[in-house]
Formats: sequence, C-alpha cells, structure tokens
Amino acid sequence: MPFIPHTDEDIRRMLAEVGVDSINSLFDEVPSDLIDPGLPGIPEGVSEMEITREMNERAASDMLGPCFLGAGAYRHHVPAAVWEITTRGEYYSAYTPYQAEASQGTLQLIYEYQSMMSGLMGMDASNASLYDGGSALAEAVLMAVRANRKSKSGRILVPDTVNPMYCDATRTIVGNQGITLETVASNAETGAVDVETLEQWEGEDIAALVIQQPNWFGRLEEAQALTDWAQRNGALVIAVVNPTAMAVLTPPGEWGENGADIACGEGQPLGIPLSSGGPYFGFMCCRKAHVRQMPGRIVGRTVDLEGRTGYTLTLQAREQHIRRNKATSNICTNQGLMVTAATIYLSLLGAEGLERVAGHCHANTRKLTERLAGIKGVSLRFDGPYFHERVVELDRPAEPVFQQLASQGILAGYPLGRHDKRLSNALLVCATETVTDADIDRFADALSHALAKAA
Amino acid sequence: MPFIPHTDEDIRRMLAEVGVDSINSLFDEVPSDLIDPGLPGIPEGVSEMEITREMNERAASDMLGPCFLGAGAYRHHVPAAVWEITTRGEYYSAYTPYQAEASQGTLQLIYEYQSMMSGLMGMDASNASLYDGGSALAEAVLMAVRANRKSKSGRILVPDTVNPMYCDATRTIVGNQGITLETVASNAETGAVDVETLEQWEGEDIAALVIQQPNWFGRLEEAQALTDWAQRNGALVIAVVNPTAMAVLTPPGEWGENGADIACGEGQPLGIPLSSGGPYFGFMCCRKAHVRQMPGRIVGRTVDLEGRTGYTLTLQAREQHIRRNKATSNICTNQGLMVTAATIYLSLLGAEGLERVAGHCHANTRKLTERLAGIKGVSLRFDGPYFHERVVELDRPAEPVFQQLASQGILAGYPLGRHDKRLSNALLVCATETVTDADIDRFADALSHALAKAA
Amino acid sequence: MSQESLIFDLGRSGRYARAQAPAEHADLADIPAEFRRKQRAVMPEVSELQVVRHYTRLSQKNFSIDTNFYPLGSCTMKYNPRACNSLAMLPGFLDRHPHAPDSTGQGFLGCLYNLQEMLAEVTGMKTVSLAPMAGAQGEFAGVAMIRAYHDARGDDGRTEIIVPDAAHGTNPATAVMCGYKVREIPTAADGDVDMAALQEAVGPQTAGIMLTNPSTVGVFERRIQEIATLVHEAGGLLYYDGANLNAILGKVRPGDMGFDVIHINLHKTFSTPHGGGGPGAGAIGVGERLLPHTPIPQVGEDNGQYYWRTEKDIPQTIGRLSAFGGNAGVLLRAYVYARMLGREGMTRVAEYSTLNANYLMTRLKAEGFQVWLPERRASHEFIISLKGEAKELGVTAGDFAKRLLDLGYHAPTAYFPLLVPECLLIEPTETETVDDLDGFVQAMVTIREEARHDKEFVKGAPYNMPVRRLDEVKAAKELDLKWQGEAS
Amino acid sequence: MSQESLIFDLGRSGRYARAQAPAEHADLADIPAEFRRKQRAVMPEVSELQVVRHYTRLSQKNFSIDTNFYPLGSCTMKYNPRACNSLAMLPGFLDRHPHAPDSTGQGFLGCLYNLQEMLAEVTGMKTVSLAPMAGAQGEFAGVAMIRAYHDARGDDGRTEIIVPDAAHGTNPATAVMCGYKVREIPTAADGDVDMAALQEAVGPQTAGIMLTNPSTVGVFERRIQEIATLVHEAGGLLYYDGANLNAILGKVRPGDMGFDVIHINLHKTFSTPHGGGGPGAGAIGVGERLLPHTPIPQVGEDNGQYYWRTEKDIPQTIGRLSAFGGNAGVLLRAYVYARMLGREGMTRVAEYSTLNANYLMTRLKAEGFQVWLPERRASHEFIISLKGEAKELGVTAGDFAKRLLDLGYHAPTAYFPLLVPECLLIEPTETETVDDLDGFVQAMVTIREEARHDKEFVKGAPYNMPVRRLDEVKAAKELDLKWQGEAS
Ligand SMILES: Cc1ncc(COP(=O)(O)O)c(C=O)c1O
Ligand SMILES: Cc1ncc(COP(=O)(O)O)c(C=O)c1O
Repeated sequence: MPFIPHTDEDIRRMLAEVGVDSINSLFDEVPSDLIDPGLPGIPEGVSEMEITREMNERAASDMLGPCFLGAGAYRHHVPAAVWEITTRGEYYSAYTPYQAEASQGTLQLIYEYQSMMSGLMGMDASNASLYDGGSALAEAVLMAVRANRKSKSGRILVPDTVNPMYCDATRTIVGNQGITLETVASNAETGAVDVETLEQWEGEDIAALVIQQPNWFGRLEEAQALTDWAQRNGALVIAVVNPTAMAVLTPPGEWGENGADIACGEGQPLGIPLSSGGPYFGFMCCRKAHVRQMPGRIVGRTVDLEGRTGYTLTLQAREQHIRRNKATSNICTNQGLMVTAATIYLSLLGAEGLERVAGHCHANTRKLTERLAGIKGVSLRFDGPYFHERVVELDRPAEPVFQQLASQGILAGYPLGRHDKRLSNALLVCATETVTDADIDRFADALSHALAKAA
Repeated sequence: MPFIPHTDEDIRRMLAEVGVDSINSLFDEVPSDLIDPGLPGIPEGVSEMEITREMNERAASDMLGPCFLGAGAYRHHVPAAVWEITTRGEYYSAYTPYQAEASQGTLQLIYEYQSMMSGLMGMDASNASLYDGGSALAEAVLMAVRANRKSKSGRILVPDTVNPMYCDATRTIVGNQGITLETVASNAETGAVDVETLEQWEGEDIAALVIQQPNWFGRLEEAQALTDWAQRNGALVIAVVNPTAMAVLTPPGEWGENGADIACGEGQPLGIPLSSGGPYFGFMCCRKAHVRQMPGRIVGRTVDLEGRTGYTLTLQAREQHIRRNKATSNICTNQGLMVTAATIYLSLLGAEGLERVAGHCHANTRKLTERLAGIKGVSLRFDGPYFHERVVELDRPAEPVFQQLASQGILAGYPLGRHDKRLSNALLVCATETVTDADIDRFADALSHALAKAA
Repeated sequence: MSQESLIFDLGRSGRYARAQAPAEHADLADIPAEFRRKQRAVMPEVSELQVVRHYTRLSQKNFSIDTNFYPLGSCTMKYNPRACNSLAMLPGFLDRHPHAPDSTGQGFLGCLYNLQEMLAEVTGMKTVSLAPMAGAQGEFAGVAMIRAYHDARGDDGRTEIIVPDAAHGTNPATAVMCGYKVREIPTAADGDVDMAALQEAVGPQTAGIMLTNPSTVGVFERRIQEIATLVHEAGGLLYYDGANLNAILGKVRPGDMGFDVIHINLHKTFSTPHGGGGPGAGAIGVGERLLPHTPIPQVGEDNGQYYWRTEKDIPQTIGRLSAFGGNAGVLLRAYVYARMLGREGMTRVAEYSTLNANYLMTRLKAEGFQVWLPERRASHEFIISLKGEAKELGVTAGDFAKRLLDLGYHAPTAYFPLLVPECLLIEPTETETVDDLDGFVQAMVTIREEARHDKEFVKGAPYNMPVRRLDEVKAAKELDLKWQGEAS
Repeated sequence: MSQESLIFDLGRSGRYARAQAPAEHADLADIPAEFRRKQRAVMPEVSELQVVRHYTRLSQKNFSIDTNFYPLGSCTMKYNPRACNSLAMLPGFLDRHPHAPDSTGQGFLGCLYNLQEMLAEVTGMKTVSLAPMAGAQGEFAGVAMIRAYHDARGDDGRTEIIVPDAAHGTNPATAVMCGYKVREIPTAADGDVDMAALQEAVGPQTAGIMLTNPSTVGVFERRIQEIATLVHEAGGLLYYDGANLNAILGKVRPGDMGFDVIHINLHKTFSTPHGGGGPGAGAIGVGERLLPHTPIPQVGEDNGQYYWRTEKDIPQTIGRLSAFGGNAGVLLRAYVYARMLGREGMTRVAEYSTLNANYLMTRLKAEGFQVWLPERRASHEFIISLKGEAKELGVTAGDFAKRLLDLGYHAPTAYFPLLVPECLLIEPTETETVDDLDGFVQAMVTIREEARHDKEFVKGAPYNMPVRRLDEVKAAKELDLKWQGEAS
C-alpha cells in the first residue's frame, strides 16, 4: 500500500471507532454485484526503484536532436531557476487559491503574471490561464460572441493563415452553439491576408475577425489594417499571437486605431518545456470593457481588515462554481503551474532579455532559410516579413524527407501538406535562439544529401 | 556580468556616495604592478543556455550500465523525495547554522540526524558530519589518541582488511603528529582477522584498534572478540562500518562487552548519489564519555527564553573558531547538505525499509556470486559470512577483464590487485538492491565470454 | 511574515538576468518598422537572485499538501509522490517536440498507451482518450459525444441534460456549452437522487444525465442501476463525473454501473498535482455506444509500435480539443503513480480513503457536530452542517474555515454542495494519518469553544496568516488587475 | 510559526514509506546469528507524505540566500545559480561510480580538468588540485606540502608557522594538525600585518606563514610583496588562505603576490552552495616550489583523454585526503559557474563585491556607525565596531545581530576577527542590489533608535523567529544530543 500510512493497529482502532469490523463493511451500501471487479488487467504494483528504472529507459529511448520544428510549440532555453522554483511543494501541491489568506503566494504571483501578460500584449487585463492556445481561441470566439452585443449572427471570420489545429479545436468546442467559422483565403503569393479580401463581408453582421500574428506560415499579417477594417464593420478583433514575438512586434493592444479586443495564444514559449505537447497554457487578455465576459480565473488586488495589501480571486460570478449554467465557460482547473513557470521566466528575462531572445530567433531563422535556399531543390515560399518561421519549398513531397531526416535525428520542420495538399512540398521551418550554426550546418548537409538523390 | 544586478545608474550613484570616480579607484591600495593580470587563459563567459547544452552533452558521454562495483561507494535507489527536498533553497543556500534562531530548520534536522545515526550505530552521540569515510577514519584516529588518556604511544592497529584508500588518507592526515599505523595481517584463507593474531601486541601500549565491518573484502569480522581483546588491553575500538549493513548486523555500540568507542564510516549509501566520488559525507558516533573529544559540529536540544524547545550548535569550545590551535580538528565546513539528504532518506526507509534494502543487497550478492562461481575460470575466495561484497578469483589477471567489460557497459567489480599484488586475479564484486536478475545474467554472460578465450 | 513587494517594485531600469539571454542584440532591421513594437513592454527589471528570492518567499505564503493537511472536499488533495514529478521531468520526455514523429517517442507513447489500458480496466469502459486537459474538458468531450451519438442516429429532439442539484458547477456549464438545456433534479432526503423527480424529468427530450457517484454529498447512489435502466430506456445516455473516483477505485467500476462515458480527474484520483490551479488531466472512458465518437488524438498500438490515432482512424470523432495531444506531462505522472499502486494499491485507495472519511465523520459526530446524512456511510468524503453553530453561536461555516487556517489546517470546501446550509465538505484522503485526523477534530472542537467564549474572535480570523480577511467587495468593485507603475 | 514535532514523534510502530523498499524481506539466514542485529534501530516510522511535509515545513524555518540578504563576513553568501545545481545533477553525472574507468567519465573529467586550468590561471599558480573537500582541508594540504618541501630538502629545523592574530581559526588549527607550533603576530593599527613583529618572528625556525589577503579585517595587505621577500629569504614559504578570493578575483593573483600555495573556497568565490554547513570544496593552487608534493588524485590530460593522476605520476605527493577524488558534484557546480562568468565576469566579481562593500561602509559611516579602519578602502568586506553602542546604550554587537533577524536580515559575522571589540564583519557580495544595501543600513539605524528608546527590547530580540533566544548554557551543560523516546 504505497502512500497509505495506516498501521494494523491504526486500522483496528479506526474500525472500532466507526463501529464496523472490516473495511469491506464500509462499502455495504454499494450493490453487491458491483463490488470488487478484480482488475486482472492491472499489473502488480512496483516500487519507486523499479518504476524509476523503467522510466529512465523509456525517456532515453525518446530521441533528441536539433529541432527546426515549430508550428505552434517552440524549443527555447528554459532557465534552471524556473522549474526548480515552480516545483517547490508550496506551488506544486497547492489547490486553486480559493482560501485567499492561505494562498497569498500563488495569488500575488498570478497578479504579477496578469501584469506581465497585459504589458506584453498591451492589453488592459489578463486571466490566469486557459488550457492551451487552441482551446484559448475557442474560448475567445465564445467570448467575442457574448461581448459583441450588437452582433447576432455568430459568424466569425477566420483566415486560412490561422493554425489549423487551433481551428479544429475551436470547431469542436464552439460547434454546438450556433457559431460558424468562415474561412478568409489568404494571398497565395504572400501567405498573408489582403485587407481587400475582406471587402466581400463589408457591412455584414460579423461577430469577430481572428488575426494570427505571426501567422501559421510565420508571416506577419497587416494587423493594423485588418483590425481597423473589422472594427469599422462592427466586428471584434481576436488576436492570436506568439508571446515571444511580442517582445519585438506591435502588440495586439496597439493594432489599428483602437487595438484588438481580445488577445490569446499559446503560452508555451514562455519557459514551458516541449514535453510532447503539454502541459502548456493558453493565455487570454482583453480590453477593460470586456473583462466581465472573460472566462477563467482573475486575481485582484485589495486590502485586508488591517488595510494591508492582499490578493484574491475576483469576479467569480463569471465562473461555473457560482454561475453554473450561466457561466462564461465551464473551465475550472486551468494550467496554473505553467503560469507560475511563465511568471518566473518573464521575470528572469524581462523586456530586455525577451527582446534579445526574440531577436536571435529571427536572426537564426533568417540564417537558416538563407542557407537552405542555397540548396539545389529548395526555394523559399511566401515573400514578406516573418518572425521565426518560414516556408521552404522542396522539389518533391516534404513528408518523406521529414521522416528521413527524423531518422537521422533532425526535426526538419513541419510538413504543411498535412493540412493543405497544395503545400505538400512545403516545410515550415523554425530556428529559435537555441539553434547553433553547427545545427544549421547539420540540417543543411542532411537536406542536400536527401535531395541529391532523384525524387 | 551575470548575477550582478547593478545598473549603470546604480553604479554612478554608488561611486558618488563612496566619493570615487571609478571602480578601479577602489583598488588603489593594491600595488599597481599586481593589478589586472588579464587572464588570457580564461574563456569568454557563456550564457546559461550554452553551458546547459555543453553539460548535457558531457553528461550523456558518461556511460551508465549495470554496476557491480562497490569498494566503498554503492549504487542504491535514492527516493525522488530526498533530493527534491534537499535542494530546496532554504537548505541548499543556507550557511552553517550559527544564528540558531534563523536556522531552526537545519538545526532540528541535524538533531534528528544525530538521533538516527546514534540509533543505527547503537552509540550515544553523533556529530553532524565529516568530509567522507576516509577522512573520518583519520579524525577517529586523532580522536582516539586524544581520548585514550592512558595511552602515550600513538600506536594504532589497523588490519589489512580496512579499505586501503582509508588507510592512505589516514596516513596523509595523521602522519605529522607522531602517530603510527601498524598493520595487522588477516588470515589469508578467510580474509578476516583472527583474534589470535593480536596476541603479539598483548600488554603493549596501543591507543586504538580499527575494525572495519563488513571489511574491505566484504567479509564479516569477529567484531565481538576483537573489541573485547582491544579494550582488555587498554586500546580504544574504532569501528568503520557500512551504514546500510547496520540495519541487519550487530552495531558497533553492541560489540563485545562494552561496545566500540568510536564508530565512523562513509555515509554515501544513505541516499547520496555515486557522483564520481563526492560529495559524500563521513559520519562519526561515539560513547558519551568521549563526546568532548569528537570533532565537527554537534547540535543540542535546549529551550528558548519562553521555554519553548529549540535547537542550537553546542560544545563549540571543541571547534577551531573558538579554540583555534587547541581545537579537536581544523574542520569547519562539513558535508551538511548530504546529512540533510541522509536524514530524509533514513526517515523514508525507517528501520523496516533499511532492513529490506540490506536484505536484498545480501541476497543479490549471494545470487550473483553463486552464478559467477559456476563460470569456468571463476572461483570464490575467502570463506565465511559476508554482507554485500565478495571476492571472486579469476583464472587470469582481473584488471584487463575489468577494462574489457567496462567497454561493454558493465562495471564488473573492483580489481583488488591495485592494492595487493597477491590478489591480482581477484575482483571484489557487489550487488545492491538495484541489481536485477537480467543485470546478473548480462554480467555472467559477458564474463563467461571474456574467460572463454585463452588467458 | 513580512509583506512581499511586487516583483515590479524590486526592479531598476535596465536590470535583467544576464545569464538568461543572448549577450548581444540581434539585427531586426529586415522587419519593417510598421510591424515593430514601439515601446518596451512593462516587465520586471530584476536580477536572477531577486527572482529566486521573491518567488521562494512568495511560495512560503501558500498552504499546500506538502505543508498542511488539506481536507478539501471534492478536490482529493492527497500526497503527490515526488517520483511522479522527477520521472516525468526526465530530459528525454521534456525535450520532445509534439510534432516529432511517433517513431521517436515510443517511450512516451508507450506510457500513455499503458495508462489508457489501465484506466479502461479500472473504469470498466471500452476505451480511453487522454486528450481532455481537465475534468471540465472531459465533461465537454463526454457530453459532446452524447450529442454526436444522437445526431448520428438522427435523433434530434433531445435537447436536455439532466443534472442533480448537488452537481458540481462544471456539469451544468458543460451541458450549456454543448448546446443543451439543463434540467435540474433534487436530491432526496436520504442523499440519493429523488427517483420520482427523475422519472418525471426523463423523457424523449432527454439527451442524457450527468451523475457523480459517490455523489458530491458524499454518499453512494444506491439505485444507480435502476437509474441507468430508466435513462437508457428513455433513449438517454449516462455521463459519469469521475471527480470522486477516488472513493471507488478498484472497488466498483462506473462501466459496470451502466455509464456510457466518464471522465477521470487524474489530478485527483491519480494524484497528479493541482499546481495552484492546474494543470490537470480529464481522461475520458468511453463505452460501446460512444466508441465511434472518441476525441482525438488517442494512442494506438500496432505490432508493438505506438502511434497517434487521428480522424483517419476515428472518422466520426468529435474532433480535437486542443492543438496537441493533451497534458502529456501530467499523464506521465499519472502513469508512474498507477504503476506504483498496481492492482492492489488501487483498491486500497478506495478502502483507506473511505476508512479515513468514516472515521473522521464518526469522530466529529461524537463531538457533537451535525453530520449531514448521519444514517449513511460516508464515501471518501462527507458533509457537516454548521447551521446549528451559526444559529446558536453566530459563527458560520466560513468563520470556521478561516479559523482553521490559523490552526494549520486548510479549510474544507465550504458552501458546496449548494443544497446543504452552512456546510463543510470534508475529504481527508487515504494518505493522511489517523493522528492528523484527530488533530483536525481537536481543531474543530477548539474553534467551537472559542466561539462560545468570544464569537468576534472567531469571526475575525485568521490572525496568523500573511493577511487577515480580505475585502472581496473592494476587489470586485475597484478592479485592480495589474500593476500600473506605482509603488505598492 | 508553529513548532514542528520531531520526526520520531510523528511515527507509529510499523509505518514506513512502502514505495521505497522492496516488497518482501530477503532471506538472511546464511549470516550467522552472532553477526546479526538483535534489536531494530531506533528510527522514524513515518509515511512518505509525513517525511515530505515535515522536512518542507522545517526548511521554512531557515534563513538562506534564496530568502534573505545574508551579509555574513568571510563567508561570501552570494547567489548560488540554480543552473549549477541542475546541471551537476544530470543523471549521467550522478550515477557514475568513482571506480569506473576514466574512459567512461570523459565528460566529468573534462569539466574538472578545465576547472583546474581556469583556477590555475586566475590564481597565478602552476597547477591546481581539486582533492580537498573544504577550505580547512585545502589548508591542511597546503601546510602539509610546505612540510613535505622542507622535509625533502632535509631542512628539518623549521617548527613554526606564523599566523596573524586576525586569522581564521582553521589556520592555527591546521598548522597544529601538520605538527607545527603556531606563532601569532599582531595586526598593526593600520590593518596591515605589524612588520616589526613579523621581522622578529621570522627566522630559521619558520616553516611558513599563513595569510589571507585581503585579510579578515577587510583590507588589502599593502606590503605583501615585502612580506613575501622577507619570508622567502628566511627560507619559509607563503600560504594564501583563499577564503577572501572573491575580493580580488580576476583583479590580482596570489601567485603574483609571491604565494607558494593557496586554497580556494569554491563554496565562496565560485558560488557553490553552503548547504547549511557544506559540502564545499577547497581546491589548492600550487606554485613551482611545491609542485612535486601536490595531493592526489588530480586530473591530467593526454592526447585529449582525461585521466586521474596518482602517486605513479606524482611520486612525492603528500598523498590522498579522502577515499576518492574530492567533492566531484561541488566541482561541477563551480565549473558551470566559472564558465558562465568567463574572463570578464570574474573580474567583475571583484569589482562589484568591492563596490558593494565600500558603498555599504560609506553609508553606515555616514549614519554614525564606527567603521574599523575608516581610512582604508574596504575590500569585499569591512568591519564596524559597536563598542560605542555597547557602552552608551548597553546593546552589544550580538544584540544587533539578533534584532537584525527580526527585520529580515541575516546577521553579519559577529565577534570575528577576535581583535576588534564588539565587531560585525559585513560582506554584502556582488549579487545584492543597492536597494538591499540601503535596506540594511536602514535596519541598523532602526535598531539603534530602538535601543535608545528601550534597550531591553533590543536585548530581548529576536521576536519574529520560530524561537526566541536559546539557552546555550543549558544546551552545553545538560547535553541532549538525541531523541530518547519521550514525546517532546
Ligand atoms: C465533482 C467535480 N466535477 C468536476 C470537476 C471539474 O474538474 P476540473 O476542475 O478538472 O475541470 C470537479 C473539480 O473541481 C469536481 O469536484
Ligand atoms: C578566512 C577563512 N579561512 C578558512 C576558512 C575555512 O574554510 P572551510 O569552512 O571551507 O573549511 C574560512 C571559512 O569558514 C574562512 O572564512
């Protein structure tokens, strides 16, 4: 019985106090034909020593190597301090800070997180996390539909330059509430949305326009003009952004004349390990006017009985545990520990450090793609400004090349044909600050080699 | 300037306050020909990201595999909780607990450690660590010479069954103080000391006898009889013991009629990773009568101004910071964090768990050596009871076989010929609780294979 | 404990942790100015030591399982084994990119596959998907599958989900997110569902029912088989809210009770940490009827090779719930935990969490506290109502809760479920010792004594926490949600 | 903060952390009964959660760099970068057996080799050995080498080691361990060594001199070159106690000053943690004269392969100091730190630790505190004497120290060096911000104010710690060194 502290003597004493003669008697209200399934499929328990050995072997079997894959998750340097502090028992093993007086550590940290995220996004307010970037977009769509009181249509414009996995998740989540996502086609030459394309919706009842910056192809959208168009047409603007990029790019709060209404995205780049896809966290910020429509926990600063500063969950009347079927969302448990890590990460980097990291991501991607473009059989696709991802086009289907390079320990980018047949020769590549010149050489050499053979 | 928080503005303000115009002026008392050596041999600083990559690569290059090596350091399972707690900043980054009121965490923990170690050894008192097992023996010898007021000779009897590295370290450390170590030859058949051998010293002025249990060859010494002989002859008894073994073997406090006087040894088996040899910790326990001769920190329980229980360093008048050239030892910084780990380890295991671990070490070693003995060209050497190490004799020099198996990822034991030419065909092998049947198979197969070829 | 400045107030313009960023700025000139940020973001400007010190100190202001008994009902605050953390954080697991090919993640995928299998066995369901990121997302997936099931059959008159009044808030909120109306039914005086009300509520408009069993009032729903038959016969499906699975782990299986879909809060029953709010994992178990609609991705196995199953494999899936495959790191922790428990260990979780709850309930009852449903067995949790104390002594459940903090105990869940006045929902879990339970009883008795002598004293609690009671009204009215640059 | 029971008092007979031990007992019957333990050892009998909770809670009762400003003179309590810890604890490093062949430890040995090289460069010495496990063991090795040197030359009339009165206690204690008599010389009024006294002390009986420079009174010994010549001409050698190397790192090299051997406290200057008492590492740098006597083992390099050098390579070595090769894990931490600093970073350690000390000294002086040696530059530390306060207000250095704890500052080193009455030796280190220094000044001023108003209040401090002042006399007289089975 690992983790159960009871001695035989304890058990005797406890049963006597309860007035039963066996533990099984405690289950006497359960219909007896349901009791004790036996569980032949569950193996015997093992000691910590044994599982440690197993996990070490399993972890060792998972390949590591240079990583040019992004497509929604990015390998960044995570300072050691981040997780050494985040996994302290007081953060790691605490519950949601409902008892404010006994949770000032987590609460103040979240307040600081909200301040940093608001600052990075140039927005008025932030919540304290959603599940991930994909589901955050879904929540943003639901929120926009609630917040846009003038719109009754439930129509959301979503460019085809938005991460397709985000669109899938959003469709799953909002699909049952009469909301429709309408696709905005991007310019096939530039890989970004032309404002002119939106003119077909001019004057229509649109609840919101989604703008991803940098977009799925790594390209920078004309966020200013798109935002102005949407707001002129009564639509809210939902920004989906990469937080690292926001150290150097115009933040959503400054898009167009009034700024985006909601900013959301994937928080993983802020100190969260890749970890095969999770746990990450979705972030969400908004303008003051919309804060009561925002889902998720929000912490406010206030004072205690003696006038001292303190922090507490606030605006709980938005949430399911108070408002039940009228809540802004069903979210309860969020990704709090990831927010803890991100807060420590952002504190360590500061605006200065994050700007340097972002700068090196961009510069490394430039270096990488210039190098790749020099390889026979490789060309760059989609012209125009980018942040830290770009599309390279091969002279043959990308998927087999991707698999081949992976078997050599190189993650060669994301094969875009998985979502769009027209792009089946394309790889979306990324080089963060962790990539060295030697890594780039290794990739370029392996790719040249792979393409040297006839397709 | 990593880790230096000063901004340019801070520096200006601080220099102005001090009344100098540059930092260099702060060094104006240093002879100018000594200033600024330039340091061409020190490389440029690197970021945490860069050193992380380097260290990951270096660590990966250090081979892991089944380990049948002991000889003073043992691979045991270390519960995850041990180091997750030990590396908490409050333990990790604190100083020696001189300010008792601000160090009750460390102080209470040490008091608990002292209690556990005393219990395990069956002794009256424990200090809060020495550097390692080898230097602990040196300190024990110095202590015995001080404590044995009746003896003036400085003669110490050391059987050749004591770890030779411990003897080397002891010679280095006590060699300048007129102390001599005299070797007691063990029985070449049994690999243990016969009490009769000691008769040649009967009636002589001997300060102390050292007894290692289990001894260097893994064999159990007749500790009872040896202790009685020594004490009858006016010598103190210094026990050098393996703490894991003490869960199942007679502890030094119960040796002979009166128990050993001093018990010391290597604390590494108690939750400390192998880590290429350190940091480990030396432990030392003694009888009440000798406690004022014991080197190192000691914590006592007392009360505060309000009568509440509290803990503090005590008997500091033994130590160098008070007694200077009259101190019991020059030791100052010890191995405190390792004691923290060992305390958590012992708390998790308890007497019950430690007994199970010890039992499996013994049983695995039995299984291993019976298996090896079945291989052509291998025989067992030294007959008699053992704990978790045994000597196996090959039909050829052991050192090349050891190197060959190491290149296959197997640490095949310790080649005893390194210290005694007569044992150059012998390997000291060990199988702790971490060894699986599959590991034993792998070792046995590799060894059979190696010995199948003509020597 | 002294107050801790905001991290912003510790900063100085130009300071940052220099070891953590590249030594030089990179050239960004090729990004046109109109895309570039004009002003630096408001961020802390602090040194690495300042960060470490600040967040270490802040952490000490939290209660947590690692520091306090935490009998928070419905939340299963039990020991989070440290090995689960350290093994899930092995570099091989942490550094793997989610889009890396399956061939390079066999270690990780194998763990998930085995976890799916174990969860299917222990819940009695046909298959398990680990995609949902928390209980509420598991609920969403489950109810969405119920909807997909009816839709697939063209059975489109089903507009209602039945939810007991004791249900957790996520249940009705989820039903609404799936486009359903919520039909609430009362709890009977004996703690079970009011069968008459249920009979009346069930009908052709019923898409399904969401139940927790044991329910959130802490007792086992004795007529569960009857309920299952009733709902199934009406064409509805049964959703099991697995937040309370700890009470029956290895003893009783939701699949055997007749449920069609369930979610498991791995951050409760499988002891992954709550992390001050998350992340969790809301794995769902799927029965025969809903198999075709299982969310993606899910781990499959083929000839010893593990791979991600996608819409290609499950064409009628409700789809994906997030960008990637779920909270992988949380799942690894649950896997390690499940393996350490093994078959026997799982059963014992139910046994000892139940023993602890019944013991604590008996002791509190003996001390004169009013147990709700005193005639019933407690499951892994139970309710006391402080209505009597509130009336006689003027001291509420909330007051008890705050004063418990002073005495070193995290407060139980207060005022939930909504139907019991002045309630505390108490869940001691199996990992606490009998001495800690006794200590808690003593604390409750002490507080009642204190209230008898000086009610205002109790109402003023806590006293020993970093702050006294907070002004929540001010917090909600004068919204202060971020640092605005002033010194605090 | 509530009192924490002893771990023993939390236990119950038969309890232990079951995940941590084999499920079955093994058969020990082949070990004869006379060798077997009769009675189980007295040990805690607790669950894993109890252990985690107990030691987590205890930890919170400590001050540490990670939680508090810690200006402990002579101890260099600066930030211990967390990366040094996490990288030294990579599994490849942790699991390597010390007797494993060099060929399987090239990663580890390479780090040590590079560390030796960097330390040799930064100290100006010929070679470095990493074997000593702390400063005091480094001192031992150094003085033992001095002895070996004289012995090797048959120069056996040298019986004395000269040690200034300001020296750390380990210096005289070490000299005695090496079989020498200690000759103490006074510090002159200007803080430097009293040259006349030194001249008188030096002679044919002089084996060597042990100096700290900057000295423990916090100033640079200006006549160091003169001293070196004097001692060398008399046939003695110079030992450099490197505990204060932080003050001159990269700025001045002991080798250039004329020292023959030095130890470096890596747990000070190279920021490895103090761990509540250790482990440290006392690497020694060796000059030309002592090269043949370097302790073993030491890492060598041959054609890109690293290996352990033993007595075969250094036949005149003083020998080994421990069973293995030194505190390897500490050395890895120092290596990571040194690499992050690099050439420039090292120099800046000296510059900013000196700036911080001089700033703090200036500020305290301005507030009216009596700086010892006010005419001198502070090195990385300095002394204030509270003799005046003791006389006028009746409040001692020790009282200030205790009251500082209440205000959140670890006390500076008090009553060391012995020659300055009522002294506090203050070392702020380079990793603290100017705001923290200002805060410390403010605290000192506050305490003096408090003492003016109510001396007893200050003498009663601390008030906000887990305990008030402890009865040290009782502790030493009624020795209570272990739990005896009673409830505490
Ligand atoms: C009964 C019950 N159902 C559902 C949930 C929701 O789970 P989660 O918080 O993981 O979304 C909870 C947990 O808070 C719960 O207690
Ligand atoms: C000046 C001085 N010398 C020597 C030492 C001894 O070093 P260690 O404690 O590492 O043995 C110290 C540290 O306490 C010191 O401050």
